[in-house]
Amino acid sequence: MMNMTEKMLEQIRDLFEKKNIKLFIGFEKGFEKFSRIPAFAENYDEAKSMIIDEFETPLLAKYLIRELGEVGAGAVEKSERVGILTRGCDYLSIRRLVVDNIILRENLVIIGIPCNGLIDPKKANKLLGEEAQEITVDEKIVLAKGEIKSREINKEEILLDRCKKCIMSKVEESDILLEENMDDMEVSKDYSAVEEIEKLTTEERYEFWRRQFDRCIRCFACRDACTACNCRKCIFDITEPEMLEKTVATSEQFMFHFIRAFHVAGRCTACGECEKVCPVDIPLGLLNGKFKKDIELLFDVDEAGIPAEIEPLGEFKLDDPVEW
Amino acid sequence: MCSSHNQLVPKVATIKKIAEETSSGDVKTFYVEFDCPKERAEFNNMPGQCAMISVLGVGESMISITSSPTRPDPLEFSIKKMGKVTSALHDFAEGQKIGIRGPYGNNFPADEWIGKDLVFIGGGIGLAPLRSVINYCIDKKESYGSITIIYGSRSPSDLCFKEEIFENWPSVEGVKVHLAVDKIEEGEQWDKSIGFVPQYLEQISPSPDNAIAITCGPPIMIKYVLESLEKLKFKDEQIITTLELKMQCGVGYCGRCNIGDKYVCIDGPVFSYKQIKEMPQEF
Amino acid sequence: MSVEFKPNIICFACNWCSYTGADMAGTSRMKYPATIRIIRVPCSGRVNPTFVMKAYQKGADGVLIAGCHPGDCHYNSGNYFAKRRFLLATRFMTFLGIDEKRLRMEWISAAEGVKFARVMREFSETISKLGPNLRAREEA
Amino acid sequence: MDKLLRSNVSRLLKKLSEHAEIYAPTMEDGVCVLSKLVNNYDDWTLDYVRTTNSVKDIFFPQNEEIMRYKNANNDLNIEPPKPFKERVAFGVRPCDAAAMLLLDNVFLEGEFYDSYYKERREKGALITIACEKPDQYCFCTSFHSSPGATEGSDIVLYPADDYFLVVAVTDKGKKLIKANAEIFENATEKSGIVENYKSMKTPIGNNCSPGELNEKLKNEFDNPYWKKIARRCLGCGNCTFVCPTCHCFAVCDVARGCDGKRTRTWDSCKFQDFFLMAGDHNPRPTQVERTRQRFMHKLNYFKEKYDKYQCVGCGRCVEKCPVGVHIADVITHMKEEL
Repeated sequence: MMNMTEKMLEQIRDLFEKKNIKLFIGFEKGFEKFSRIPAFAENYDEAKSMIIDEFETPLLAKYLIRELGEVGAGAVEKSERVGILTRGCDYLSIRRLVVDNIILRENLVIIGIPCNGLIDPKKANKLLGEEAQEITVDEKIVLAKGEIKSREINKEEILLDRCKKCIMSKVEESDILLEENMDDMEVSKDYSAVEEIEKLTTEERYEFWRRQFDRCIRCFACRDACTACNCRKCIFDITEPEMLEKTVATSEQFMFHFIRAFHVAGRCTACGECEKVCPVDIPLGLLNGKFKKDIELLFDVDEAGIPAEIEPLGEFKLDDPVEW
Repeated sequence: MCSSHNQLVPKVATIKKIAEETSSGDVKTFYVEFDCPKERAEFNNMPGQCAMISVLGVGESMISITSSPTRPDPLEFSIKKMGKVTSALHDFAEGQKIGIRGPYGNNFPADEWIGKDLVFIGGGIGLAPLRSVINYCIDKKESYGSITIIYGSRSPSDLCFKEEIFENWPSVEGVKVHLAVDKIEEGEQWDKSIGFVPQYLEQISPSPDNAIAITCGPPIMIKYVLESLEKLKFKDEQIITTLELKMQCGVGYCGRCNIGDKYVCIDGPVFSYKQIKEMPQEF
Repeated sequence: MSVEFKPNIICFACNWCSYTGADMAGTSRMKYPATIRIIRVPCSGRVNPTFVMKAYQKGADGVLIAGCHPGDCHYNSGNYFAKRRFLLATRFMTFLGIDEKRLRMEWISAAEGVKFARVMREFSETISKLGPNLRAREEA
Repeated sequence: MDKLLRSNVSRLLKKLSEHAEIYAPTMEDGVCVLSKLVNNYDDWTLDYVRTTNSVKDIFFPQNEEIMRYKNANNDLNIEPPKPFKERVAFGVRPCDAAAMLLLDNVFLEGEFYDSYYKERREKGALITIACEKPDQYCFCTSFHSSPGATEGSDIVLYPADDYFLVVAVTDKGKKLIKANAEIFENATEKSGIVENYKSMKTPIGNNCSPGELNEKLKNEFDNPYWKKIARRCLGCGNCTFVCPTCHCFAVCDVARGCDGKRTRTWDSCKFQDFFLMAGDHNPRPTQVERTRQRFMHKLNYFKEKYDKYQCVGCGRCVEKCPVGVHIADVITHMKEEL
C-alpha cells in the first residue's frame, strides 16, 4: 500500500503543478494509531502527510458540498477544480451529488483507488484482546500485534460493517486510476437482516424500533454524514412549520427517523455511513435497506443504490402494483 | 397564584395597555402588571435590566424593561416585531396574560455617573433600553450635569416615544434632545436634522470632559457611533453600550449568550467599550 | 366502565375528485361515520408520507388517502406518484411496527358518492376493530 | 473497609430500589447504556469501558419538563413539575463522577441556581466503579483524575477478584452503606488495590494535560488551526451530546390547545441555528466559529470562570466523532505550537 501512497502523491503534485486544482481532499493519520481522518491540502506541501491504506476511513464526498456546492449561486467558478481521493462508495456519493445538481462533474478531479474492503481496528482489538500496536495487512490475512499477544486474523472477520454490504468496489468515472482493480469484490445482495425484522410480528417490530429509537440522542450525525442529505435547508432545521420538535419523546423519535429514512428513499447509495457514525449504534442501515429492497422488488429496479438520472420516486409506471 | 421560587418558571402578569409607537405598527409598548403584588415587590428592576417574557405555547424572549424604577407601575416593555415570540406578542390584546421572570442582567451604572454630563445616543428601537435610564436620570436630575439625547431613526414615523422626545424631555431644564432621521418621504413634515446618527453625533460634538456616552441601537450603528466617539476623544471607559445575543434561560447556563468567560444574560447586557474590546470579537 | 371506542380518522381528499365525491355523498344524503375528518389537498400527490406520521403522532387512529382514479388526475400524474410513494410508505410503516391496516389509499371520483360513503364506513369499521393507535403517538 | 461480593450487587440494587430509582449500565442491542432498572436488577453489566450515555443523563436529562400551563378563558395557571424521586446511579466511571462536579459549578454556583438540577443532585447518589481497563480513548489522567479517583462519587467500588472493595467518600455514601449493612462484608485484607487503581495510567496518559493552556489560548482566537479542524467537522452534535460536561440547552414550548408544557432539551453549539437570533443575525455563522467556541469554552472560558477545565478525559467525544476531531489532539497541538 505504501506504493499506492507514493503514486497518489505523485499525481497530486502533478495536479497542483499544472494548477489544475485549488484543493485536494484525501486522508491522513489521526490522533490514534489507526484512525484515518479527512485531510485538506491547498498545495502539494500540505498534501505530503496524506496516505492510502486499508484502515477505516470516513466518506469524503460530503465535503464537496461545502467546498464546491452553491454552483448555482455562482459562488464557485467553473474553472475551479477540486481533487478528491475516491473509492467505490465515495464514487457513488459523488455521483449522487452530481445527479442532484449540487456539484458539477467538471469541477472535480477524481483519483480512483481500488478497494477490497477496509478493516475496522476496533474489531481487531477485540479479537486480539488488547490494543493492537501494529497491524499489517497481507492480502486476506491480517497480522495484529499487541504488547503481549499477536494474532493472525482473517481479513473477512475484521472487515468494516459497511464494507460487507458494499455494492460498488470500482470507481467507474475516475480521471486518474491509481491501479487497476485487483480483483472485483463480490457484490452480493444481502437483505437477510431486513428480512429478520420483517419476520417479527408487528408488536415485536414496534418494540424493537422503540427501543432503538429511544436511545437516539438526536445529534443529527446520520444526516450530516449522508451525501443524499444535501438539501440547502434541512427540514429539521426549519422551525416554521416545525415538523420535528426539539423535544426528544418517543413519538418525535419515530417522526425523525421516518422523515430521515424517507427523504433518502430511492436516493440512498447504501454506503452505510449513517450507521457507522451513529454514536448509539441504531441500525439505520435496516431502514435504508428496507426501502432499497422494496424499491427493487416493487418497481423493477436492478440496483437502487446506484444513482440514476431519474430516481425511483421521481417516476412511475402505469402498471405499478396495487396493494390496497 | 403566588408560588415557586424556581428560576425558569415565569410569573403570571396581565397586559393592561398596549400603545403603538410607530405608524408602521412594528413597535408596540406593553404596559404590564403582575397578578400577584408580592411578585411585583420582589421584582426589583434597575435601569437597563431585562426580563424574560413568555408567550405560553410559543416561547420566551429576553426583552429590556423600558420603564424606570423611579416610575414603578406598570412595567413597560417596548417591543419590535422580529421573531416568533415578538410576533405572537404583537397579536395580543389588552387584558391577556403573559409570563414574566426576571429581572436579569446588570444595569446601567447610573449611580457611578453622579456629577457627570451624560450623552445618550440611540437609534431606532435602541432607545427602548436607554429610555429607562434616561427617565431615571431625569428623575434624579439634581445629581447629574447636562443630559444630551441624540436619537435617530429611519424616518419620522419610525421614531419611538414621540411624547417624550418631542415634549417631556426637552421641557426639563438641562436636557437637550437632538433628533435626526435617515431620510424623509416627499411631503413629510420634518423640521429637525436629516442624516445618520454617527455623523450627526460628530456634528453636535459633545465634549468628552467629565462626560459619559451611552449608546444603543442596531449593531451597525453602534459600530460607527463608537468610531465617532473615539474621534471626539471619548475614552473607552467613558463609553457604555449594550450587547445582544440569543438567550434561552437568562440565568447563565443555557450557553447561548456566551462570549469569552462572560454570559451576556448575567454579566451583561451593559458593557463598557473597554470591556468589549477585551472580549473575543464574535457578536 | 367500558366506553365505546370512537376512532379518529384523517382523510386526505384530493380537491378535484374525492373531495367532490364527499360532497356528492353529502348532497345525496348518504350516511357515513362522523369519525372521519377530511383534509382537502390539491392532489393526492400533495400528501407527504410525513403527514401520515404526523397524524398518527397527534392522535389519529387511521389515515385514508383518497385521490382520482389512475388516468383521471387533474394534474395528469399526481396520483401515480402518490401511489408509488404510499406503496413504499405503507410497507415502511409496517416495518416500523405500525399496523398496515391503519393506512389506506382509495381512488374515488367526483361521481362516486356511494363509493365514498362505503369506503368511509368500511374503513371506520376496520379501525374500530383495531382499537386506538398508541404507536408513535405523543404522550399527553 | 467494607467489601461487596459481586454476587451481592443485584441484591443491593433491589434493596435500594425500595426508595429510589436505580440506574445501572446494561447491555442493549450490543450497546452499553446507563439505563433505569425496573425489576431487572440482574441486568447490570461490568463489560464496558464507558457507557454510551454519561451520568449527566440522570441529573440533567436530555429532555425535561420545566412546567405545565393551562390557559383556558384567559385564566393562566402555571404549574412547576412534581417533586423528583430519589435516585442512585450505579456503575458510574470516575471520570463521569468528576464531570458532575463541573456541572455543579454551572448549575449550582452563582446568583441563580437551577432548582431541577439541585433537587435531583440532592436526591441522588453516585456509586462509582473504578476502571479496570481504560482503553485507547481514555485520558482522565491528563485532567488530574485517574481510573481510581474518588472526586464526585459518594461510594467508589474497586474491583478485585470476585468482590469490590468499598470506599465511602461522602457522608451520603457512608449512610447508604450503613443502611444496607447486611449486604456488605468486612474486608480484612490490607492490600494496595486502591492505590494501584489510583496510580494506573491510561493509554494516552497525561501527555495532553492542558496545564496553563488557557492563558495561551487567550491570544489564539484567530489561529488558523481552528479553520483546519473545522473544515473536517461535519457539524453534528454528537460530541456535545455524549459529553458529560456540556450543559447547553434549548427551551421549547409545546402547545395543545389551551394547555401546554415547556420543556428543556439539550442543544449543541455545533448546530447551525444554535446562535441564530431573530432577524437572522448569526454571531457564529460557520463551523469555524462554532468549533472554536466548543474548544475555547472547554479549555479557556470555563477555566477563566470556574478555574477548572471543562473536560474530564472520558474519551466519549473522541470515540464517537466520525471524522476524528480529537480534543487531546487540540490540546497537544496548541501546547506544541504556542
